[in-house]
Amino acid sequence: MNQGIAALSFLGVTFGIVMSLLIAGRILRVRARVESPLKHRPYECGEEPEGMAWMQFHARYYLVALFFVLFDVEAVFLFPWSTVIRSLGTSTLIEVVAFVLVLMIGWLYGMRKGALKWQ
Amino acid sequence: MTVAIGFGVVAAIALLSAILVVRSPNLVHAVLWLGVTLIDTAVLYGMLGASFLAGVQVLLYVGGVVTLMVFGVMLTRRHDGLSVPAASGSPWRGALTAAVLFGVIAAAVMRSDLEHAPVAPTAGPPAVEALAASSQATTQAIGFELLSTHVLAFEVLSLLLLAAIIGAVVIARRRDHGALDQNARTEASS
Amino acid sequence: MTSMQTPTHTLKWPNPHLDMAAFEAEGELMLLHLGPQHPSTHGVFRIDLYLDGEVIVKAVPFAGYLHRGVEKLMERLTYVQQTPIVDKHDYVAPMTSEQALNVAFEKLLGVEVPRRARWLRSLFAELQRIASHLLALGTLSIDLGGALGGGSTLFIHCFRERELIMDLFEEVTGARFHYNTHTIGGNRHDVTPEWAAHVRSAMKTILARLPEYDSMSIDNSIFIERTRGVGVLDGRLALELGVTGPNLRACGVDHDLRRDAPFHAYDEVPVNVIVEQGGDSLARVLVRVREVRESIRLVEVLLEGLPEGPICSYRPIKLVGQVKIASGQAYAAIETPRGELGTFVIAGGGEGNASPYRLKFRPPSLHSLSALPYLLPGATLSDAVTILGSLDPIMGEVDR
Amino acid sequence: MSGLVHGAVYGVLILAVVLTTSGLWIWGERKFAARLQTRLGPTIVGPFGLLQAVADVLKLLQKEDIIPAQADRALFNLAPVLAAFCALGVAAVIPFSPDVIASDLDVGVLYILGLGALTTIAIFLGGWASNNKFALLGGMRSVAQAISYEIPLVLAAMVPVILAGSLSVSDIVRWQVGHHMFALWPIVPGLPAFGIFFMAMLAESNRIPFDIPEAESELVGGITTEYTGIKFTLFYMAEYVHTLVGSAVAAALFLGGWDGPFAPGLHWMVAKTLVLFVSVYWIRWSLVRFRSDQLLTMCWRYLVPASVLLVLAAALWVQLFPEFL
Repeated sequence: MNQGIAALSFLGVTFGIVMSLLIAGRILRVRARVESPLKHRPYECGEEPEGMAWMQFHARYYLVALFFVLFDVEAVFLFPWSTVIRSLGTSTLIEVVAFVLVLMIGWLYGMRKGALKWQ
Repeated sequence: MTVAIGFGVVAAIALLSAILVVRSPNLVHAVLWLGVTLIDTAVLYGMLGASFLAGVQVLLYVGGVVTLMVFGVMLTRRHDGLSVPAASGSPWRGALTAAVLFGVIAAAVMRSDLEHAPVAPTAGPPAVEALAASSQATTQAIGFELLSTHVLAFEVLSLLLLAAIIGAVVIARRRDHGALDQNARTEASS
Repeated sequence: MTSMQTPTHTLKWPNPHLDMAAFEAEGELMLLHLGPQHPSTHGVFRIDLYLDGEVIVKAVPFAGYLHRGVEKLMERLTYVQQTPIVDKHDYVAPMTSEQALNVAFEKLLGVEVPRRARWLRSLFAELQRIASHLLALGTLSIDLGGALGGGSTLFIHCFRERELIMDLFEEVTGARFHYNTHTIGGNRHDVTPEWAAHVRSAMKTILARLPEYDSMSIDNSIFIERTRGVGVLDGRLALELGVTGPNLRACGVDHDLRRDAPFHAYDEVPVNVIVEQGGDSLARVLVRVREVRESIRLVEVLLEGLPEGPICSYRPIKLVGQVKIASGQAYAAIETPRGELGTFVIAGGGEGNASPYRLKFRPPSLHSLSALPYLLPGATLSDAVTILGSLDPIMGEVDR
Repeated sequence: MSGLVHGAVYGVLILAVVLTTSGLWIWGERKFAARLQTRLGPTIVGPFGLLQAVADVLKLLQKEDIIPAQADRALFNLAPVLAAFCALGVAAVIPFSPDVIASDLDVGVLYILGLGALTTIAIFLGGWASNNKFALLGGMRSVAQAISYEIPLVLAAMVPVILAGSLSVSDIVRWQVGHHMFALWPIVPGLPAFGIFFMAMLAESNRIPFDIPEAESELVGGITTEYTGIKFTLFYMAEYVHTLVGSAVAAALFLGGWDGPFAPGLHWMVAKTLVLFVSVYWIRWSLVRFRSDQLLTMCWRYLVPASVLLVLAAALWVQLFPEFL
């Protein structure tokens, strides 16, 4: 609990430092003498951008995110186990291997179907 | 006293950000407010001494689920500035759902014996009991419980994840089907 | 833009005239302007990319941002005044631009170039080739690795060696870039034995350092991964588009003007033509890297056999309007580091026939760039930069 | 209450050191890169160009603040702050010596990984909020990269956790102090796990050959295309701090942290961190970058299964040969 408070207060200090940098930038920055709408146009190599950048994107990215979440769940379930391996028997190891293997079947399936191929 | 004030602040932030999730006119903003709510929940877990859950909350929900939702938003909608039309359905229906959900959770909380809930495993090898006294009691307790009492659920979970992977791949492949590969593209145009 | 009739047998290549309105994309199509102000367009050049996610569906190149109307200008300038102008075309290999122009004028006038001048021209051309290919490797690696990374390390090392060659040219002509050393009938500056010694030591240095560059480029697994199979150009398509030089030799077409239509001293000094089969970006890099070694060999051979004698057979320059040609036309092409640089000249223009009636260049870079609409579809944005860099275009000669 | 004071005091101390180091490294890297490229590097500002870092930062602070017309202003401003905050915040649980540690969290490893996951969101915001196509492409790419490499990162970090049997970073270091081969022993899970962790760390902190979000030769400035002045500085700083803190985490988890003979623990920890840190930049100035799809393929095809196997190998070793640890 105490350590948690220490971490939070550390994060508070971090936030303070970042904000003070931001404020320093606000104070020191040079203001524009001439305002121009061109200055605020999104950069696209000097050409007029066509359409907004906010647009529908590829399904692949979603798939990557999904794979990430699933493997992250796996890792999260392994973390509590990883701290108590010493006091658990070999039978538990087999259970975990089974758990991981089932997931790796999914991985193999995904690879075989080229789910994470880009082109 | 300090704990009470701390809890008050955290709970207020949680409530506020949760409201903003629902009320935000911009979908990406809504997802990010959800992220704030989830981080706040992590702080709550930390205050309750469940530091492992707090870590998992940030790692999995904020890092993973929010990213997934953001990608989902980018993917599914054709949008101009991602503005969302006014909330669909009647607000009363939503309120009713929320009330029922609250009732269920409250009932569950009331029924469980939190005062005497085991933090460390009650039975197990002596080594585990010794570990339970250490600072990592909750993490190790979870680890031990997961692989002894709830081992079936643990294994079934892997099947669930497998199903999710396969489902995702199948859906993504169906989308791919519509797209033309390079050669087909050329032939179609000539 | 004039609509080009797509030959029927180009079916296996992506269609550069894809109708975007009818195309069904996986995501939403994004029209991205790559250039003119972009770090990797090698000057000012623009490609409009239609992106489906990250994959390019269609690419439309736009040249002309550097257009200076030189060909029109040439109709006003006298023959003597034109050599320093063309130095600015291929600003990475100005020597060869000068040569292409003057060879055409000599052909028009029927002037015989003395043997020593021809050998000197070959020598300059080979030195220029080394410098140009080193720069091509450097800029490609900066495209791959970024200005803040390993790419720039190789880039600056390549520049260091190019600097040696610039010093050699400076010693002869007094200029580092715009030499104006070639003239009708020969050269203006002669070389000395000390200079030859400097060349030999510079070649030795470069040869010793080449393995270092190999280890950072063609022997580096990341570099290979980034270039192998990227932007594969078919030999037949390349011929159809008029692609020449290393880009053509990289697709397995054995073509080099130095051997096939010898000019300068190449009829006396045989050239080993480097050919690669891949047609991809890696093959283009490999051709250039191997050509650097071949050019170093040629430089040594040329230095060894450099004949004595006069270096110019025509009247030395006294007046800008001294060369007057009433009629006739000539086309001369030489093999520059980028391919076939041709000059087509029709005499009889200007006041008193001192200027050409019409002058037309055939810049190799323009033809290389014409392959872009075929190479880019199917590649990703990162590949676009690799492909463009591996074609080694110089906008100065594309736009003129 | 003591936790509050402790965290704040060490926060100020550690962050001051981290920021000064990354600031000085602006000069250091320029000199270092210049030497690799047979140049001199900065020589004008101050002796040996030492004040170059100050000049650079002052220049960046003075820049005009430009926000693109159609940008999402709130998120545009939030992104650099979040990125810098996450990068710096990780330093809380790093034990620089047995005493110099801001917060000895019992789930320190999870804390590190969690903040790393938050960085992903900062990068996405930077790319998305600019409403610039280059920034968006850079953001999407780098989120895909960051989340992919998070899996090998998490699994590789699990190897020392399994060996030491604890999620606390200082516990892991303390365990390594007892085993002078560090977490590199046993070699089978140890050494490759360190390699994968280091690689994934490079990817998470966007360093060449994994610098997809910037990729300035393709994406102009990537996510930072539209950023100027202090906001750009924060992104820039976040990358350096991320690399520095990541090196410290790798040193603590795998290289024994403060463990070492002859010198005080703090010196060892700093030395190990700096060796890793400088080698990151050595790699950066020697290699060209991968393409984003190659990065993802490499991660999912090789690194993910390899790290899963390493975790199982570590568990097997702990179960079968607990006496050979």
